[in-house]
Amino acid sequence: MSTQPLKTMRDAIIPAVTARMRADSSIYFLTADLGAPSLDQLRLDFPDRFINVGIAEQNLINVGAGLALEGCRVFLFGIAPFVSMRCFEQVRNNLSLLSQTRPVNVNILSVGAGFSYEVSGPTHHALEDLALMRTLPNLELFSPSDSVMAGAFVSYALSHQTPKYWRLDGKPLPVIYPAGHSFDFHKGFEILQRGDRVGLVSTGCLTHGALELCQSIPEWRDRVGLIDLFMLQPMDEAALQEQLCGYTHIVTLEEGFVGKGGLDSLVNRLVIQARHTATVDSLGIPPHYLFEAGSRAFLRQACGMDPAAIHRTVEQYL
Amino acid sequence: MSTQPLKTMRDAIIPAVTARMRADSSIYFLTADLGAPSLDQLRLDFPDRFINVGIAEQNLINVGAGLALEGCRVFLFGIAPFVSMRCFEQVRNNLSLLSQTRPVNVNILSVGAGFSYEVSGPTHHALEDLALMRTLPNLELFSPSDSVMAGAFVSYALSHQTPKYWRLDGKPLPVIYPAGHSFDFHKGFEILQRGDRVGLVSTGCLTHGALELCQSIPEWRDRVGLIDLFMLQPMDEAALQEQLCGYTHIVTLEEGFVGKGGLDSLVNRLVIQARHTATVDSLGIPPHYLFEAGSRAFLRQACGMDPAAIHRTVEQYL
Amino acid sequence: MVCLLSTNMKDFLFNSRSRPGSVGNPQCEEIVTDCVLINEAGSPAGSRLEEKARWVRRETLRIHGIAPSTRIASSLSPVEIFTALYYGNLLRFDPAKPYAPERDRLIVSKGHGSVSLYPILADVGYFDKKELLRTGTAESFLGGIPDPVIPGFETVNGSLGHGLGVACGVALAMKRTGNPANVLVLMGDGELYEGSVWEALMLAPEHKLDNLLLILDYNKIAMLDYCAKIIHLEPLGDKFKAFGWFCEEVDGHDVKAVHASLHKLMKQRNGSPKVLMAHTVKGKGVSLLENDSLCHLRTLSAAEVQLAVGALA
Amino acid sequence: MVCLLSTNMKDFLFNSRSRPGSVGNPQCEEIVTDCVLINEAGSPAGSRLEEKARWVRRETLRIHGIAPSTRIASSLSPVEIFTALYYGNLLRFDPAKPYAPERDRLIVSKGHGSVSLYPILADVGYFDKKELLRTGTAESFLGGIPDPVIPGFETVNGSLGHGLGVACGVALAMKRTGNPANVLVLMGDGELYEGSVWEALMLAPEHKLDNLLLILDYNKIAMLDYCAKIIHLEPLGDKFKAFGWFCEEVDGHDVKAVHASLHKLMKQRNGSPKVLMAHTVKGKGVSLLENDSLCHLRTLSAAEVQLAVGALA
Ligand SMILES: Cc1ncc(C[n+]2csc(CCOP(=O)(O)OP(=O)(O)O)c2C)c(N)n1
Ligand SMILES: Cc1ncc(C[n+]2csc(CCOP(=O)(O)OP(=O)(O)O)c2C)c(N)n1
Ligand SMILES: [Mg+2]
Ligand SMILES: [Mg+2]
Repeated sequence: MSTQPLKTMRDAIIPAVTARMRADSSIYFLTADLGAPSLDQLRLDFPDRFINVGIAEQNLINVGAGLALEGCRVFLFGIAPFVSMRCFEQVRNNLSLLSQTRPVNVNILSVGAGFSYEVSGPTHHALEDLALMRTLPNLELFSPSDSVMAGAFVSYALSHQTPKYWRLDGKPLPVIYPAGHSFDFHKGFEILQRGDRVGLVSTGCLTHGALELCQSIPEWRDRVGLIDLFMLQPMDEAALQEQLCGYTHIVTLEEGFVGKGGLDSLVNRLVIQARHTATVDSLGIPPHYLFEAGSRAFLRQACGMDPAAIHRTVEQYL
Repeated sequence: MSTQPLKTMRDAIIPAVTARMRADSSIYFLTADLGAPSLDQLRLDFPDRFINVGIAEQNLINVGAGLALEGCRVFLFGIAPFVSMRCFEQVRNNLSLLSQTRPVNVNILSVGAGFSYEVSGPTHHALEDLALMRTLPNLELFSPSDSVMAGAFVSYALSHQTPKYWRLDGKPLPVIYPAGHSFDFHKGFEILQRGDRVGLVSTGCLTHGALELCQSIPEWRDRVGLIDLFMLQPMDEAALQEQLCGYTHIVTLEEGFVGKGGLDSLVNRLVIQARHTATVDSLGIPPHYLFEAGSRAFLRQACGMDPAAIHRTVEQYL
Repeated sequence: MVCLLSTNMKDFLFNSRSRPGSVGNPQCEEIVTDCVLINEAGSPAGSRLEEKARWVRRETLRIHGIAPSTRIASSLSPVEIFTALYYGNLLRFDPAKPYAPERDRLIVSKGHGSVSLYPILADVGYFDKKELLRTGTAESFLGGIPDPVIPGFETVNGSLGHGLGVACGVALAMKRTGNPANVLVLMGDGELYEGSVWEALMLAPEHKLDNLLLILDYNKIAMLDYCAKIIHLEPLGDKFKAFGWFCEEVDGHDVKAVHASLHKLMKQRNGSPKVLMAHTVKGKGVSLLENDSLCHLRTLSAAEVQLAVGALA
Repeated sequence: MVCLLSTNMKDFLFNSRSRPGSVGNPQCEEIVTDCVLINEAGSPAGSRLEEKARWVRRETLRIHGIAPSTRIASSLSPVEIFTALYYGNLLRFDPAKPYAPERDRLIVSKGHGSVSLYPILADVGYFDKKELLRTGTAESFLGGIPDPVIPGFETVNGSLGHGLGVACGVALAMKRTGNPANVLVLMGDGELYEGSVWEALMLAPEHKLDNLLLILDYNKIAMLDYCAKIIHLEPLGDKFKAFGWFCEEVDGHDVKAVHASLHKLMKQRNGSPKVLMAHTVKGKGVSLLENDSLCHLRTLSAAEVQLAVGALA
């Protein structure tokens, strides 16, 4: 995997959106003053439908909602903590709530999941967005693990008239899925490895580390499963529950606060609803901000969610 | 209980704050244009330390944070959905995060928990705030069930230099606790009835309905317990866990979205961490907004969380 | 079951809307049913509009009598604005096609203070007048604060400071598709305290949204006090101008003047978004409410409603 | 363990701060260590300040060489402002007592663009200059964006649009207690797009916060483009005036002029909050950065840093 070229999720998404904009004049791309090299072509080609609303996340959402009410399909581009938290009530009222009465196809491309912006300090860490967006009815919450999946979601997004939050990693990552892979966005997860004892449930970039462990430790084969959960809402809960029930030990992995409504809460609930008696260990970020300006690996280690910690957690059940 | 005079939580809090302001010039009271009859005296007596910042929830938090940095102890008054969601990133950065490095005693008096503003429509329903505030490290999350408890928290709040979110019901309610009752805000819960089979864990105004059921159904005695959880963060998790482990069936009650990071997620996590095998039923609001302008009882019924629904849920385990 | 209720509403909203004149409920008898939409060409006589405004005020008071949770003072100040728009041949609308592309979009950002639109919407045919009698009950889609489940309302209301930004998006889309219709926003003066409003005020001139008209219900009072006792808004015209808006003022209760200003501004397309500062009185027409700094929160008793209705005529 | 790390920082912050002049690291040798705080009475010679500004610029570039994630262009535009404040006998501060009640509070709202403050804070004694060499590493409290774990910084930075509101609270408290110190805020021009800023701009004049001075680093560029290509800010002076602020402009790279303006405005107490629009150039002093609309995101290579440092002298 490490020999593949690395790619950011946005660099898969933006060219796909640009291509669709050529054929479809109803597609708009708005940014709150965030750029990307792959955005240059789009800006150039569609000066009328590329709009920089300024550093104004609240208005980014509101203008996007207004465009959507006129039948436009809208992409909003911004930095994760700001497009999730600075404008939360706008997302709630003018996307999630409004879409219960009128179609609203607005896609928040939220760049910088977890510690993506590792050296910018705690204001730039996005540790709450999974939990926040999960509170919003009618909103689809997408948390891809690689650029192939992120790019594939463009088509789905354009044809589903719903508000969506795309939790995108900010860093270039290897790909997990082959080009052209067909994802089931209704089901919402992929099984990357099957096992009969410990089930890892991961979302976003952490799937890479988990997969590497699974592939490199022969003893894990057939014993440790890995589920890449990319739709946190909606998804096929029954199907996921069935998978979870195949394990006696479950370990959740998320680059977000742990025990606070994110992936782990989702899994806990499914386990409890199924009256399943598996243990559930939740790896994630303890409730504390990190001021340290270290690398992402350093920050993860500080939180007890580095590969060694995952390894330790799994091994105790083998 | 129904013969007692009803009282709102704010009408217990505001006079207590007013009294403390007389002796302590470091106490400020700010509002985002929300009033209350009990506020009139305070406004009159302390024109210098009562400040209406206008309909500007973001600035309400920021100004409060600034005052706190100068050693002031600050109360902020506003409508629940707006002081939790409109200014979420301000609460996050300038209270929760800032307080990790400097003392910040700011108290958000958030009026209108759940369906308190029942006829004002979904923009006024506060169904997310428990989940949102739980994502914030260093912040204390207080969710009282009656005005005695709410009033008692004033003293605690003034002496603890932390940011705090007070989730206050908007409606006059009977009292549960005798005047002068001493609450353990570090422990964070009260046991209102003991039982050996079904444990109700409730927060806020729903404790009233649960208590009424407990007191009026003789068969529930000694079988159904009721825990009034008023500190959702921080609290004595081990003590709560111990209580939970005393039941084979647990039922959580909250006027907030269910399965989305609120009270139920907290309880699920404790149950799973304890490897306890109790069933957990979560009553709350399904993920959908309500446009209906009915009474609170009507809205609760529509959500399957009226007394009859609680009764049904408990009875299946007796 | 929650789901079902809302689905019912949607059914109602999209399919089963009744036409005006189809009402025979005796309790409705005093509601003017002879409403004829003023014909396209002519400008309405001022006296006709004044009469309409009086009627709207009366019906609004009656609805408040039925649903005391409605914000009566806030709803009385924009009566002449709504009247001029709906009865003055200004606003293009078609109750049979509430989302017709050629309609003018009216976004009611001060949702809490627009109950006076209920009788108008019923009168011009968006829904059955019987519905008014159920305002604020569980069976009705007419809540204390209007939402887009009500035919004729475009957006989610209730939280202040959202309407103008959403309207910017709507106006932008219409500019791009060459749709000549107007986008109007009704906003409260206290709402100007919200920073989100200023983000939208900055954006609109940059994109030359001259199809956008902001109508300010400048009644000088927010919720807890006079605006001037909270934070002075003046010199407000200078603020709008410095932000690049074309700004005009009008006596918001002189329905003829309001009509003339709206008529002129809706037509005006010279590259700038437009704001009409309509000087109004909160609680207009009800002496119990006018000039009371706390009128926002006042609920009139049945007897007071009766009295107020009598005093109008 | 997370907890421990931060506790360590706090320990450092509150207890173990080292004094200026205690540095002997050879890699630091070019850092001017003969800094003498200008004495209370005298006004500093302009040439002295210019020299200091050049030094700050050089050290800032060097730090950028060590920590390429720092925002160099943003940090170069306010160099003269920081220089005048810290070396021009304007700002009252005491590195030994970072929270002394009598200090002037400087709130750096454009946190991302204030790395140029690091060498100054070290130089005047807030922390050991050795620390500068570890900027942006896990062991250091000097991050890519400063936070209040750094001695000398007051608030959480990194998210735009927060500083002025917090400063209003600080200024308000100081008014009430009769504390005569100043509250200063450094803000970016692109930051003005945030609605939260306008909420604070409205509040300050109402409470006559004439102890509050907003310094605008008016470098005409935000992140992705020139402000004038995003949303025009002009006529910006009119905006401030319409909001009730006393407004003055200055060439933000003429350190003598900046000093004079700051000196005057910090003293001025006539009931109005004050704003100094400092016209600056983003990336000032580095030709690779100046006039590049995307300079915000540019990282200079080691060679480019070398070149730029050379070109300064
Ligand atoms: C975001 C938000 N904050 C607070 C409120 C509570 N609130 C409802 S109406 C009102 C006063 C509105 O004043 P103004 O905008 O002047 O409207 P008016 O009723 O005077 O027309 C307030 C504070 C709200 N609805 N939304
Ligand atoms: C709330 C928020 N939104 C977006 C960003 C990302 N961001 C960081 S700096 C910047 C541009 C700032 O421009 P300006 O205020 O003019 O500062 P300058 O660097 O030019 O001094 C942006 C958009 C942020 N830090 N905070
Ligand atoms: Mg008003
Ligand atoms: Mg700038």
